[in-house]
Amino acid sequence: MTLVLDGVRVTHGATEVLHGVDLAVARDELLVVLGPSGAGKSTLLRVVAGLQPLAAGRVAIGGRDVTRLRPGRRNVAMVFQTYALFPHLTAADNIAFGLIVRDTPKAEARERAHRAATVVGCAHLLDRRPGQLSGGERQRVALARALVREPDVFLLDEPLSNLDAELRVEMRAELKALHGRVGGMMLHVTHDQVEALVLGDRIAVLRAGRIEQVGTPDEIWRTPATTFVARFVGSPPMNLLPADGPLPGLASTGQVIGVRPAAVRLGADGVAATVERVEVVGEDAHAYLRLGEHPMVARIPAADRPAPGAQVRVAVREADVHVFDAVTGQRV
Amino acid sequence: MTLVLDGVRVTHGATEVLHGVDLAVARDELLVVLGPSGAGKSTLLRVVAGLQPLAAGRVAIGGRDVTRLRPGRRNVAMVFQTYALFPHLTAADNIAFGLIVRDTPKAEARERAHRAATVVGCAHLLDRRPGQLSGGERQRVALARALVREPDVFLLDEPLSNLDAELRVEMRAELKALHGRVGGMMLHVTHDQVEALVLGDRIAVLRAGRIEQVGTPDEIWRTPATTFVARFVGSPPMNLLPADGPLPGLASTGQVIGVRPAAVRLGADGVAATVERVEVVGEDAHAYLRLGEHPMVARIPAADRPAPGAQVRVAVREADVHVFDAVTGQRV
Amino acid sequence: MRWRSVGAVAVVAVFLPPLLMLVAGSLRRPGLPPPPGPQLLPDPMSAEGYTQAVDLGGLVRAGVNSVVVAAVAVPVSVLVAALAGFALTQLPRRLTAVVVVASLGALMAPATALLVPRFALFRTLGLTDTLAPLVAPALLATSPLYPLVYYLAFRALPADLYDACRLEDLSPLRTWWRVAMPLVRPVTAAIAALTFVLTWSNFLDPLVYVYDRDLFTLPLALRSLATLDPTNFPVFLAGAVLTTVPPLAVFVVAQRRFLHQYRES
Amino acid sequence: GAPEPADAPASIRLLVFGAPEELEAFRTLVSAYGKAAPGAEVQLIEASDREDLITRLSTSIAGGSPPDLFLMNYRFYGQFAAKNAIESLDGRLAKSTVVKSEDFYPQAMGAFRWRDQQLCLPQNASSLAVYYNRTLFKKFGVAEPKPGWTWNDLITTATAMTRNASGAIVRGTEAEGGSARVAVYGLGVEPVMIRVAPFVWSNGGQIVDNDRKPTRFTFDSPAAREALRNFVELRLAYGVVPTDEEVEAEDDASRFANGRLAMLLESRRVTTTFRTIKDFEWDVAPLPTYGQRVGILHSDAYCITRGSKAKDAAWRFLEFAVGPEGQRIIAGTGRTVPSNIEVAKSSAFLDPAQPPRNAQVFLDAIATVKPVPTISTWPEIEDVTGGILENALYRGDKLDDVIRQLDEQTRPLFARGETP
Amino acid sequence: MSRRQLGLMLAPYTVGLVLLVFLPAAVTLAFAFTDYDLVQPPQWTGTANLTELAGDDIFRTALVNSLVFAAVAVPLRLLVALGLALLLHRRAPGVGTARAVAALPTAVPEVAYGLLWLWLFNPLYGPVNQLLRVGGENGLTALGRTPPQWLTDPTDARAAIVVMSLFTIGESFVVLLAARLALPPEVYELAAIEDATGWDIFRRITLPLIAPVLGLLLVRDTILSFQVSFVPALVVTDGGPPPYATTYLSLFVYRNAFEYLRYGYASAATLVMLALTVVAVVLQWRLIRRSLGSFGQATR
Ligand SMILES: Nc1ncnc2c1ncn2[C@@H]1O[C@H](COP(=O)(O)OP(=O)(O)OP(=O)(O)O)[C@@H](O)[C@H]1O
Ligand SMILES: Nc1ncnc2c1ncn2[C@@H]1O[C@H](COP(=O)(O)OP(=O)(O)OP(=O)(O)O)[C@@H](O)[C@H]1O
Ligand SMILES: [Mg+2]
Ligand SMILES: [Mg+2]
Repeated sequence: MTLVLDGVRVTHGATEVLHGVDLAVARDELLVVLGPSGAGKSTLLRVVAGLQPLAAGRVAIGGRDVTRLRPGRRNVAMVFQTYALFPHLTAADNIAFGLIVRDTPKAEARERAHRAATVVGCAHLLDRRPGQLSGGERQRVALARALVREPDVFLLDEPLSNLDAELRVEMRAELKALHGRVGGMMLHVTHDQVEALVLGDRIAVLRAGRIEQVGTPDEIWRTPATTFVARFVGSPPMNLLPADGPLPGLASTGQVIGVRPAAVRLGADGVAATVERVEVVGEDAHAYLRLGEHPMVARIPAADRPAPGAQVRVAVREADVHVFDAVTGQRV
Repeated sequence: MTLVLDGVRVTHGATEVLHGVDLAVARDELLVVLGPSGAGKSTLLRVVAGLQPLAAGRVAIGGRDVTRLRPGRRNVAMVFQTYALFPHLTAADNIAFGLIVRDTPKAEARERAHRAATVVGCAHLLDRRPGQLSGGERQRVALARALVREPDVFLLDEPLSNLDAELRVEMRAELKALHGRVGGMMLHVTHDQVEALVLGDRIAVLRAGRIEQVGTPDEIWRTPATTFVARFVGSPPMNLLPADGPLPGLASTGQVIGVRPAAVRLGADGVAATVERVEVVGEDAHAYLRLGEHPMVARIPAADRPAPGAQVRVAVREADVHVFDAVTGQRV
Repeated sequence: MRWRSVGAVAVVAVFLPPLLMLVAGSLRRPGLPPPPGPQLLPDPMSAEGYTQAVDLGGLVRAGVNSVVVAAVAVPVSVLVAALAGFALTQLPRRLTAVVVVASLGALMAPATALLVPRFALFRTLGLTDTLAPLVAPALLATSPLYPLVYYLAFRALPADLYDACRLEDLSPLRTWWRVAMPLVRPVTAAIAALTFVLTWSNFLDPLVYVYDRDLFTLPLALRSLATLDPTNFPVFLAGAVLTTVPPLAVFVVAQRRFLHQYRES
Repeated sequence: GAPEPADAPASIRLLVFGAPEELEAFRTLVSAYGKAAPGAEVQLIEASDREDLITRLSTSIAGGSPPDLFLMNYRFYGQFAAKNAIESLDGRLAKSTVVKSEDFYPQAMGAFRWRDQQLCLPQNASSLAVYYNRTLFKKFGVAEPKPGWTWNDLITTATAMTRNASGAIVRGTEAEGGSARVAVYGLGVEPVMIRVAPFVWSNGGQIVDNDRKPTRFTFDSPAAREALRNFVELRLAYGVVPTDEEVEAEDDASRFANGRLAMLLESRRVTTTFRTIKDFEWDVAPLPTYGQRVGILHSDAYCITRGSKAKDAAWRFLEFAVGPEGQRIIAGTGRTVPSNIEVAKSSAFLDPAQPPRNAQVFLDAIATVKPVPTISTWPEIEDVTGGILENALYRGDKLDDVIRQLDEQTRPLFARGETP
Repeated sequence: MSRRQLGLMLAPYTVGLVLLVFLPAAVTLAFAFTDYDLVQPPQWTGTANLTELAGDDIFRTALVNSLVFAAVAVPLRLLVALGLALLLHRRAPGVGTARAVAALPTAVPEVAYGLLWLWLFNPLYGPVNQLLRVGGENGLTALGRTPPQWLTDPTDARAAIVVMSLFTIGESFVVLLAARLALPPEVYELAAIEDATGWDIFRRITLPLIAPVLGLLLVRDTILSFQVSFVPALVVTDGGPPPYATTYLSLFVYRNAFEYLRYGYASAATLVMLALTVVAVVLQWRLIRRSLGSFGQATR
C-alpha cells in the first residue's frame, strides 16, 4: 500500500496553489508535511482526499489510480483544520459517524467511539455538542473521529495545534503508537517542527506550492537541501550569513553560511558581537546578537547567558557550518 | 492603568467554568495565560472583554469598575480563537473595521490597516476575503485587526497557534516590540510554553477554572507552585517520582520529587534504567527511560543519545530537585 | 455533475410548460373558437390580445400603480423583516419566544377575517381609496414568515462575529447593517423577491380598499379581464402574461443572488 | 334622509360590475352626465363580477364608507333591503320632475318594492328568450321557432338540430365519448332555478308555496314536477344539450357564437357579444310554453345606500340614468332592455339595423314576466339549488331525490330569510 | 441603550402585528358570538353560531375537504420544495435556469394563475388532457381510459386543486435553497470522505441542519393550506363540482361573510378554522421538538 502524487497541480481561479507536486508515501509510513502558512499543505491533503479537483497530475493509492475516484471510495480519514464537526450531533455521534453510515452495529459503533475518545482524552465530553466544547476539546473530537476507523490513509491537518504542550506530547506518543498498531499511511500536517521531527518517518517540506525537500527528520535536520528548509526547521531558525560576512573563510564568495543557534559558541575567542536581547526558555536562553550589521542567534544554557548590551565573542566550528549557494539557496 | 479581576465566577448552565478567579495585571504588563484545553482561558478573556456575563465577581480596568460596562466601552481589542473575521469584507476592510466604525478618515484607516498588516506579514493579502485565505493567513489578519487600534487592553486568544515556527518566532518578537512601543496591557492566551516563557512579563497558569500560579517566567520555571504547573511548563514535562521511588533520599515520605528532563544526567553512576524510546529533536534528544516501574524522560544532546533498549545509569543533582506534597501537589 | 443537470432539465420540463401554455394562449387571435388539438404555437398567431388587454384592462395605469406600491412596500417590508429578525436574535430568549409564537399566530389569521376590521381602521385613518392600505402590509413584513426566516438566518451566523462587533462598540443597528445584512444577502434576495411577488399579486386588498379605477393595481385590472367571454380568453391570457412578466424578471434576477455565499473563517 | 347642507359634496360614487365592454357603457353614461350636469362628479367603482360587487358593498357598508349608489339585480338586493341598507326613493320620486313611476315597466318596479317602499329604480327589464342560429336552421332545413311554440316544439326542434360533423341527426346520449361526435347541439341551457322557473309557471305550477312569503319549494306538485322532469331529461333522455364536460370546456354562449349550438336560452345580456358575430345570422324567439305564456324577469336597479353622505347628488344622477337620456345611452350598448317604457319602444332599443331583428320579442315578453321571490336569502338558495339541478341534469339523479333535496336543503334558508 | 435600540428595531413589526393582525382578528373573532350582517349592528347571540355550524352539512363538507387537502397537499408540497432545493443547490449546467423556472409559477399572480389552470384543465381542449390523450383514440388515453374529468368529477377536481398547488412551491423552495446554501461545506466534505450515501447525508446531516427552517415551513404551509385553496377553488372550480367537492373552509367563510352577509356565522367558522390550525401546529411543533432535541438551543 503506497500513496503516489504525480505532477499534481491545483489552481484557484488564476492563482496556482500547487505547482506540480510529486510525492511518494511508502507503506505504513508516517509522513509529516511541514511548511509555512499558505504553502498549500491543506490543499495537498484535500487533493489526496479527493476533495480538491486537480488542474493536472495523478493520485494513486495502493497502485490504483484514484484521480477520478470519489472521496468516499478512497478509504481515507481526515481531520480538518477547521474540525468540520457536525454541529447538531453530540461528540459521541460525531465520532461514530463514519461507522454508522457504514452500517456498523450501534453497540459496536458506540464502543469504538468510546475507545477512540479515550485515546484522545475526550471520553468525558461525549454527550456534549460542538457548541459546548472549547477549541482544544473540539480538536480532540475531530481527531477521535478520524482515528475510529481503519482507513488506508490518515490525513491529519494540524490535529494538535490547539492542544497544550503536555497533551500534545501525550497525543504525539498516542498517534505514533496508534500508527504503529494499525499501520496505514499517515499524512500529518503541522507547523510544529518538534512535532515534525519527533513524529515523522519522513518529512516533506512544502514552500509556496512546491516541495523543497523530502527526507527523514535526521536528513532534514543535518542536511537541509535549501536555505529555506534550513531556516524553517529549527527554533530559533538557523543563522544565515554571507560567505564574506563576519565569519570569513568558511565558504567561497557567492555562497551563504548557515549555522544553527546551538552551534554558536560564546567564549573568549572569535568575532566580536553585541548582545541585543536575551530570551530565556527554561534551561535554555536565546541570545540575539549583532555582528557588525549581521544579526545572529545563539542558543546557550540559561545559566551562562550574557546580559543584554554585553560584548561577547562568537566562534563556530567548521563541522557545524552548512554552505548554500547564495543565488539558488541550494545546499552546496 | 491596571486590570483587576476579583472573585470572577462563570457558569454555563450547571457547569461552573471559572471558580472565582482573582488576577491583577499591572500597567503595561504582558501577561500570558497558560493552561490546558478547556481550562477556561478563552472564557477568562471574554470576561475581560465583557462578552461573558458573570455569575459573581468584579472586573476593574484602570481602577474603574467595568463589570457592568458594555464591551464597546471597555476599550479592549481582541483576537478571537476562531478569528471571527467578517466573511464579506476583504482583509483590508476587516483590519480597518474598528477604525472605520469609529469614523476615522478613510485614508488614515487604510494607512493604519496597511501598517498593521505589514507588521504581521499579510500586506500582500489585503484584497482577499477570508474565504480565500489559509488558516494562518486568517490568523494574521485577525491579529492585525486587533493591533490596528490602541486599546487599553489587548486580548489575544492563541493568536499564533496556526503559524509556522519561523513566523511564530518572528511574530513573537513583533508582539513584544509592539507591546513595548504602544504599551497597554496584554493578555495573551497560548498553549505554547516557549511562547509563554519568552513573551510573558508574567504567566498565569490556569487549571480547570482556577489559577494555579501567577509569576514571572523565571519563577514559574524555577519554582513551580504545584506539580501541575511543574509538568505543564516544560517540554518534555518534568518527571515526577514518589519520594520512596527509584531516587530515594531526596525527599521524605508523602512527598513527590520533580526533576526536569534536562536535569537528568545519564552517565556511569546512579540508578540503573532501561532506554525505552529516543526522540531526536535537532540537536537534542529525548530519552524515555524506565526506572523499575517508573517512567522518566531525559533531555540530552542528540550526539550523546543511547540506543533504545540500552541500559544506562541515571543521576540527579540535589539542586535540580523540586519537592511537592504528594497529596496536595503543593510545592514544599 | 451530470445527473444534476438531467434533474435540472426535468424540473424545467415540468415547471415551464404551464407558463409556455400561458404565453401560447395569449398569442391566439381573440374571438376564435378553441383549437381542436394541442397547439404549441397558435395558428394564426396574433398580438391582438395584448393590445386589447392593455386597452380594455387599463393595464398601463394599473401597471404604474402596481409599480408604485411595490416600490414602497418591498423595501419597507424587507427592512421591517430584517430589523425584526435581527432584534430577535439579540433580545432575551423569552421575549423572542413570544414574538415567534405571535408571528406564527399571525400567519394563521386568514385574510378574509381581517378585511372588514382593517377597512374600518383605514377609514378611520382616512386612508381608504388611496394606495396606503396596499402598502400597509409592509409594516408586517408582508408575511410574518419573513422576520422568522431572517431570525433563523441571523441566528446561524457565528456568535463570535456579533461579539467582535460588540467589542468595537457597534450599536445593534450598525452591527445589523454592516455585518449581519451583508452576510445574509441570499436571504435578502430571496425575501425581496418573495415580498415583491406577494405584493404584486395581492388581489383581495385592492378589491376591498380601492375604489378609484385610477388606483387599480394589475391583479384587479386582470380580474376584470377575466370576466370577458371565453372566446376572448387570449385577451385575458395576454393580460396575465403582462402582469406576470415583472415578477418573473425579479425572480430571475434575484435567484442569481441566492447562490452567492461568503464562506466564513 | 335628512336634508343635506347646501355645500354637500357634489361628487358621488357609483358601484357597478361587468365585463370591460359593459363597464365602458357606464363610463359613457357617466361622462354624458358630466356634460348634462356641469360640476357634478361621478366616480365609477368598477367591480368585475357580482361576487366582487357584493364583497365591496358589504365591507364598505360595514367599514362605514359605502358608495352612494349601486346597481344590483332584484334577486340579490333583498339581503340589503332586509338589512335596511337601502334608502327609500318614494319621497324623491314623488317630487321628481325628470322621472315618474309610470315611466317604468311596473313588473320591474314591483320587483324593487320592499315593504311598500320603492327602494331602487330599475335600469332594465329584460327577460329570457331563445337565441337561435338562423343560418344553421336554414342549412338543415328546420323550421325556425316562432311565437306560440311549445315545449314539445322545443324538444323536436332541438332534436332535429343536434347533428354530427357530416350533418346527420344524432342523439348525444350514447355512452363514453360517443357524445363527442356531436358537432352541433340543439339547445343550450343552464341548469339553474331561474331557467327552470318559467317552465314551471307556464305549466301552471308554482316553484314556491307562497310568492310573497315563501317557506319551501313546491316541486312535488304535479305541474312543477312535470316541468322539472322534462327539463332534466334534456341531457340524458334526449341528448340535445352538451354534456357537463363540454360545457366546462366551452360555455354555451361561446359555443353558440362559434356556430355549434342551434339555440340558446339566455337573457338580453349576451346580445352585446353576439353582435360581434359575423359568420352567421341569428335572431331571438320567445320562450316556448306549456300553454300559459309566462316569462321570467331579469332586472337590475340603481339603489342609494342609506349610509350615503350625498343622497341628493346620487338621486340627481339616478334620475339621469333611468331618465330618457341615460336609458338611451345604455340601450345603445344592446346590453339591456330599457326599463323606461318610452325608450324601450324607441329606435334606441328597436334599432332594425342591429341584430336581433326580432327585438320586439323582449318587449312582448314583459307583459307576462314574473319575478322569483325577493327573499333575503335568495342568493344562498340559488347556490344550493344550482348544485342539485346540475347533478340532476348531467348525472341523472332520481327525480324524487332531486325534489326532496331541493325542498330539504332550502327549507332552513327560507326560514331564515326576510321577505318584503 | 442598545436594548432600547433593539426594541426600536422590533417596533415596526410588532406595531404591524398588533394593528394589522391581532386587533382585526380579535374584532372578527368577537363577531363569532354575534349575529352580524355587516350592515346592521351586531347582536349578541352567544354560541348560537357554533351550534348552527355543528349541524351545517356544507360546513362539515368544507371542513373535511380542508383537512384532506392539508393532509395531502402539505407533505407533497414540502417534499417537492425540499427535493428541488437539494437537487438545485449546486451549480451545474442548467441548474440556474431550473431554479428560476421552478420559482416562476409562484410569481404568477393568483388570479392569473387560477385562470391559467382553468384553461389547462379544460376537459376537452385543455393541454393537460390533450397530452393525456396522446396515443389514445376516440378521446381516450393511451391506456384506453377516459382522461380525468378535472372540473366535473368531485375526486378529480380535488386532485386538480392539489396539482395546482404543487406548482406554487416557489416560496418554500427558495427559503430551503437559501438555507441549504448556508450550511458549511466542510461538513459535507467530511461526509464525502466517509462515503456516506446520499440518503445518509440527507438523513443525518442535511435534514437535521435545516430542520428548523423545514419545521417553520411545515407549520406555515399547514397554516396556509387552509387559505391557499381559496383562490383556486373560487376561480377554477367555484366550490364545485356539486355537491361542494372543492368548497374549502376558506371559500365557505368568504361566501358566508361577503356574499350571504352572514359575517357572524363566518366568523364562527373562522374561529373553528383557527382552532384547528392551532391544534395542527401544536402537534407538529411537538413532533419537531422531539425530533430536534435541544439542538435548537445549542446552535446559539
Ligand atoms: N478559494 C481560494 N481562492 C484563492 N486562493 C485560495 C483559495 N483557497 C486557498 N487559497 C490560497 O491557496 C494557498 C494555499 O492554501 P492552503 O489552505 O493549502 O494553505 P496551508 O498550507 O494549509 O496554510 P495554513 O497552514 O495557514 O493552513 C494560500 O495562499 C491561500 O491563500
Ligand atoms: N456553552 C457551553 N456550555 C457548556 N460548557 C461550555 C460552554 N462553553 C464552554 N464550555 C466549557 O467551558 C470550559 C472552558 O471553555 P474555554 O473555551 O474557556 O476553554 P479554553 O481554556 O479556551 O480551551 P481551549 O484551549 O481548548 O480553547 C470548557 O470545559 C468547555 O467545555
Ligand atoms: Mg491549512
Ligand atoms: Mg479557548
